[in-house]
Amino acid sequence: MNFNLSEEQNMLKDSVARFVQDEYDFETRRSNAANPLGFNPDNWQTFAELGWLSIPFEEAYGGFGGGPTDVMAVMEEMGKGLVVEPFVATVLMFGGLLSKSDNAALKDAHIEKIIDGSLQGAFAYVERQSRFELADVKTQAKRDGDDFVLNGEKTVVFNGAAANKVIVSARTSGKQCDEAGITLFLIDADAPGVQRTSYRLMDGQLVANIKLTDVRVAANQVVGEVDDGYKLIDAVVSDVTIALCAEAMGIMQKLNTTTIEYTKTRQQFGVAISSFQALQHRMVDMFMAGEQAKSILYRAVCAAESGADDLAKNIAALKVMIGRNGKLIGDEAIQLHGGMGLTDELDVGHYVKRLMMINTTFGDADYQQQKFNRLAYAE
Amino acid sequence: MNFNLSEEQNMLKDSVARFVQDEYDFETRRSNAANPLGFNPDNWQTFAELGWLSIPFEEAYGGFGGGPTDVMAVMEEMGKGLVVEPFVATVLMFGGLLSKSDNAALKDAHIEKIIDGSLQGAFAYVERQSRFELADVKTQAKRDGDDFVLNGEKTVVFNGAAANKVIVSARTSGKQCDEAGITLFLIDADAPGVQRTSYRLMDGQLVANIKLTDVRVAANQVVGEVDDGYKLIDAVVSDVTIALCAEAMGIMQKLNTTTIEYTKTRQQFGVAISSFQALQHRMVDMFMAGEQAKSILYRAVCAAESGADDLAKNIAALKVMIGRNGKLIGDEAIQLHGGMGLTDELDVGHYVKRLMMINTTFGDADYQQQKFNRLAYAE
Amino acid sequence: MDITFSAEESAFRDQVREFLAENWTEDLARRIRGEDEEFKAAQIEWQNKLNDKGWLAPGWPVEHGGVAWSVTENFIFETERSLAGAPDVVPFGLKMVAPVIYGFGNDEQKKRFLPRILKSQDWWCQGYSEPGAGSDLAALKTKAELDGDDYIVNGAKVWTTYAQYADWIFCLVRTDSSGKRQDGISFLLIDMKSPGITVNKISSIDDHHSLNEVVFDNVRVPVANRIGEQDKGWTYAKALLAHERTSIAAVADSKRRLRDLRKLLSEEISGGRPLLDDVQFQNRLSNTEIELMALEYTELRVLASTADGKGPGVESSLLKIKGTEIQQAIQQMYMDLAGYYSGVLHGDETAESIGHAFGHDARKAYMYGRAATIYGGSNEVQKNITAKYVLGL
Amino acid sequence: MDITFSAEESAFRDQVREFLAENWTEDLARRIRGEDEEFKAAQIEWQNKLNDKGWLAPGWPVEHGGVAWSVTENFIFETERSLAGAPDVVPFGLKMVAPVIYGFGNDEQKKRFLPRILKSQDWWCQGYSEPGAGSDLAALKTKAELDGDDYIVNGAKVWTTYAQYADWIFCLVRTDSSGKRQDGISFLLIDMKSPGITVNKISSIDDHHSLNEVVFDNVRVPVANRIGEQDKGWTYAKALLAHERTSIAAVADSKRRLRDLRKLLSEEISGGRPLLDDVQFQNRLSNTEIELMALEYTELRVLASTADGKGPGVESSLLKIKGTEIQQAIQQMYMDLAGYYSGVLHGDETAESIGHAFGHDARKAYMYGRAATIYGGSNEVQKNITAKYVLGL
Repeated sequence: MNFNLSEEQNMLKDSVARFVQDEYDFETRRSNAANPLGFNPDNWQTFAELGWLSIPFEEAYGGFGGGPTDVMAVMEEMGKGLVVEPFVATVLMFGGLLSKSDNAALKDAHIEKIIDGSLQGAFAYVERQSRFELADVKTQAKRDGDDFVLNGEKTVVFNGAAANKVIVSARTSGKQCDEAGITLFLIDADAPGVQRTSYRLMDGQLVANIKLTDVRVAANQVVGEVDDGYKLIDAVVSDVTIALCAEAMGIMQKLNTTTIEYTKTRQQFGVAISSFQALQHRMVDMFMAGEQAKSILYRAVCAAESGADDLAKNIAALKVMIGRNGKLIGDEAIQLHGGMGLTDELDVGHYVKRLMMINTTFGDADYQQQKFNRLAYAE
Repeated sequence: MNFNLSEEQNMLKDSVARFVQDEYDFETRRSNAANPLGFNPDNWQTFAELGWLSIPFEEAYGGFGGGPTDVMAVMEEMGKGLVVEPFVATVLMFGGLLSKSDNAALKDAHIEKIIDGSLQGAFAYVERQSRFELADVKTQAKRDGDDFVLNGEKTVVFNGAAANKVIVSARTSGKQCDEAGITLFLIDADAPGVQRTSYRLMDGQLVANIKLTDVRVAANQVVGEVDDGYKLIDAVVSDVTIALCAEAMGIMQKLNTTTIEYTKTRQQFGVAISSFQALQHRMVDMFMAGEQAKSILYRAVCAAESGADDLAKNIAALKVMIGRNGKLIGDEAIQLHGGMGLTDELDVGHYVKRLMMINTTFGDADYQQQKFNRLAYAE
Repeated sequence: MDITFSAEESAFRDQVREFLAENWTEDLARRIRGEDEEFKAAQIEWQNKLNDKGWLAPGWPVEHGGVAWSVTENFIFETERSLAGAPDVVPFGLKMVAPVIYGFGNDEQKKRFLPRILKSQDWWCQGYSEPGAGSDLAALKTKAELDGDDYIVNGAKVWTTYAQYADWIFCLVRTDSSGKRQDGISFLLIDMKSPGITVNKISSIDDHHSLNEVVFDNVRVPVANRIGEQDKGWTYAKALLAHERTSIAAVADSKRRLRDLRKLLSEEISGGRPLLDDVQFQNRLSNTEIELMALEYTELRVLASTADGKGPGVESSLLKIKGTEIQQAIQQMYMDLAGYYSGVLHGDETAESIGHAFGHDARKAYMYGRAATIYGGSNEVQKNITAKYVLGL
Repeated sequence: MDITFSAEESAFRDQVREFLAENWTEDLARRIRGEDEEFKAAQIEWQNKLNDKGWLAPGWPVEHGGVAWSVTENFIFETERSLAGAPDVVPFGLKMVAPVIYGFGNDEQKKRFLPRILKSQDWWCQGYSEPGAGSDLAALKTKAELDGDDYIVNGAKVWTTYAQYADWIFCLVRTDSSGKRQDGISFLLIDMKSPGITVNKISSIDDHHSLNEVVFDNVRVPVANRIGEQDKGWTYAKALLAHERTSIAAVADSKRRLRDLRKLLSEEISGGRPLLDDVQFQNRLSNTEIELMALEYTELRVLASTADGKGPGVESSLLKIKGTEIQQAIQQMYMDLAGYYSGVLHGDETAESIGHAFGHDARKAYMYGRAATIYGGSNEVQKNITAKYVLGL
């Protein structure tokens, strides 16, 4: 039993930490996010050169062959820097779907480009009505000769504005909320009939609604099996959930340190407010919330590494705790910063907003708790 | 709009307060509870002489004709004294069922005796399986000529050990959990076929399980209408819930004052622990919990006085808040008393235990919240 | 114990409903949700309608144009007003500086300022907090030095809401640094057009401009604009703080927000069922609704016990703490209901083009709502006050 | 990052399960739930079975009869032990005084006391807290004055668990009142049969006798029974406190309690449905289970990081706080599950005659459980420690 990173993993973690340290101070981050793409393309090239974009991919496709622990190491540091470059959307989601599929042609065609940084991808799974139900898919795909014709709208697509290629979940059979009958299609972002409306989320990322009107997709552009896309979605969402929680972990640590430091400098009633016992105990609660979140993250990563059969339960538990403890830490960080916590120029509010978006992604704490309940208590 | 007691109500409240002050110090209370009856019969006579036993009854039956506010005034003070005499069981529950029924003969025969203190009553509504469902009644009553024959077992009957007469809910028709088909029977506690097992609850009261084997009851001993007893039960439980919450209110106030006083005298690390800001803020939370509970009690009492149509919703809300805030205050009272809070000789633990039993009675906070949800949000 | 309305009170409620039906129009509601000048104009238009009716200034002395409502009438008006979705008045003039002026100002000042406040001809803002003096108000450093018939004011105020619209600012300034911190503070009324005043926008986490920094660089303020005695400003300001805390509780507005939330929950479908049927969400709703049902009566108890008009005292801390906790719980539920859309910033798009009606507004309300537990004396300070003055700790 | 068991570790787990299946019998379980002498005898019987197997004293130096388990082996044993429902050893001798004796005692003391502790021939209790010194341990006043080769001990200790069974008590006593409060404290081993010792029962809110007051009236204690140097007792005792806090967390026992609770919930019917189907109760269960899943790994992280045997440091405060919060949350759920029966005191009746299996025990556990957040350094003190030594506040 050990909770240590391998030497290789430590080096990886350090390289991300160093990048954030040297290239990603808060003002730079602000301008990166302000870029029309939603991130800084030069940074993306740096990621490619540093080999980060290859982490989760098999060696066979030029990947680093990394596992959950490697991804955690990277994401935790990216969280501390509030990195806006779409590592999750392009590498973990888009790339994850491809590498989990058994479609060699599609892998050959794209994974290399992801790794060298020349391809931006996105996964379009949300619909206006779907809320957090991954299987709630109204977008229709009808066979027409060797093609499929897609109609419908996907919303809040992460990296949807910058993506060259998009994997879209669409219904080829079954009812609106059936897990069976969902198929994944790889489409060009500028294919005829694709119309994008892009907008920003509070955490700075640029997303898009993607309207599909009679979009033709060749059958060989199906990722995974026809009607059987849900299996892939579920597997990738599990991986990405752990990754996002690792990012949140880094953010919580950052907020805790920042808050402690601030209370030591902020004077009220003639003393540093860090000397007020009531605030001390609340910062202890923040600390405990962070430590507990780290523990359950480690638990989920260990379960993923060993392919434990209660992995799904562990991931639901992780997402619940990241959501709840993240809220506690975020609320307290702003409150203890007082008026300063309300300003846009301070980074605290931005970390909190990112935590909030992570909580929402793939289902908030309440949603995940009901999932946990089903897994744990359903007779 | 006013939240004041009438002069008459203030006098009533003061008389109970004075009784507790003069006749009910904690050691006396201990011996009163230790009495084989579960209370001190001399006190009961005093209650009769002071007219308290007549409070809720109509003038026509020699009662004082008091309403929810009068009962609240009395119960709040009884709560402060942890009075064990069965005012609730005999006067409010047993007496309440009688006076809400339209059975003049039964009223004539018993209300007078309740008022003069010569009759102890109880209401047997709980069954082993029923949990908090008042309509979950398995005890059977079969017609046999002019009689009914009762078989079954009622459990945790308040004042069941001392009661001379017991009103029993039994099923005359319908399925186990139907509201229709429940009938209330007035029986002698020592009637043939009645077997009592009595035991104590942690709050000091003596209760009983009552086993009924072929117990014959004359049809004229039916309280209310055959098959229509639930209406009465529901009405009385509403009244008694408000009364118990008023008692809880008095207990919370007592616990808050006691805790504040203790922290001012208890020295640790060379100072009174009341000077620790973290504890101060927690005592403020206790205070706010008490004030909020008082407000929602007043709200429910006002709704009862005016017969508001959202009375049921107000009572559910009241019971939820009394349960939750009572737990917060009880937990903190023990915690802030430290080791002393764990001793039986200190009164704190006893107040907490009574709060816990009040929370459970008629359904705990969780149960009442689901009732509130049904009343408030069912489409 | 009696909360039933008298015939007169019921009649008054009908009157209020009628007034709102006539004057709180769709169009006005739309414009008041707008930005900057559109908002300002609409807000003033609304206040003028109230003033024409004579309902703008409850609590003010009648001789100055106030209306003498009973606690119940005030409760009725506030309830109906917010259930109709109509906004409260901007408090800085009507609720904050006016009581100080008619309470402690001289006749000259009353004549000069009160009528213009009633007619919403002057937009006021509040100059209390400073970079180094937040909840610890008495630590303020902005200095006013006497120079002939003027004070020369130097320093800075922060978190000044709506300073960008303001014609006047009422300030606490230090006129004497010897002695206790609460002493040596004076209460000045300052014309925002005075030379030497700069207003700097503070961008805040709600991506909306309401907060500002107001910098004073040798600003001349006539001694005639000082309220009461020099160095006694703290005592005048203190009287206001309780008022402020009470109004921050905003019980009636939370009732409306909960009612609207309930409707949205019944329309949002998750896994084929309306979210309102979700026990977990029902419990969050009722946790908040029950606290609010209690707080409504706590407020009534406080008001009833202070019906002499003196206004609430330390109990107002409880109202402020609970009221703001409830507001934030409601804001959180709107966010969780919005799901992915809770992050939406409209930018060049609109609710229609993005396809979600309230996500953008929910985020704004949530983010702006973080301030409620901080301003008006942070909730931590409210607890200190309660511990000391109510519990005697 | 790896938690999978090696082949050896899996084999060890099977060994533990086998041992428990053979030695933790129904009959022993029944007697250990008994009162007074029956409990004491059964507890000793159980500890002797562990000792015969050589598993009684993990962490002890092997030369003294300890067993050198890895963090993982220790985790495996504790998990299996508590899932089987077997109790922990009584800590006072084996886990609390023994480490002090083999850590700081002289050879004479080691030879004299350690073997008898291993054989459970001496029942120990802990003499730390005093009426005036609870969480503030260093305020203790019990005095020991040198008189020839003896100390004369006067004073009183409180909250002494199982003193009524004890043959020996280890005490912190004041041997010097000048200087810092932590100085001048000595660590004495005192024979409970010494003249001048009185044990007074403290009735506690769980209506069960575990707590006592131990009064010392001119009790003679040979200097030979002092651990280490005079006036240095605090440093020896401190080493223990972290140990104590860690074991109070009792993660493995909470896992069993949750598992059993889940079963009871599936059997309790409310309104025709098992209570386990109730979303509200499910959420309370999962709130606690998720915290526990995390705490289990927090404990492993702490143990792994201190596998050098030095034992945990300040991180143990977190384990104590969270562990006891979880225990109390579980106790509360048992109470709420029991409903009306959560109040039951058996008295002359039994679970059978009253008709409820666990109400009486749930109440006992709940009431006794109140102590967990108070003893071993109250959770408030744990937060102070964490704030100071972990967060540097």
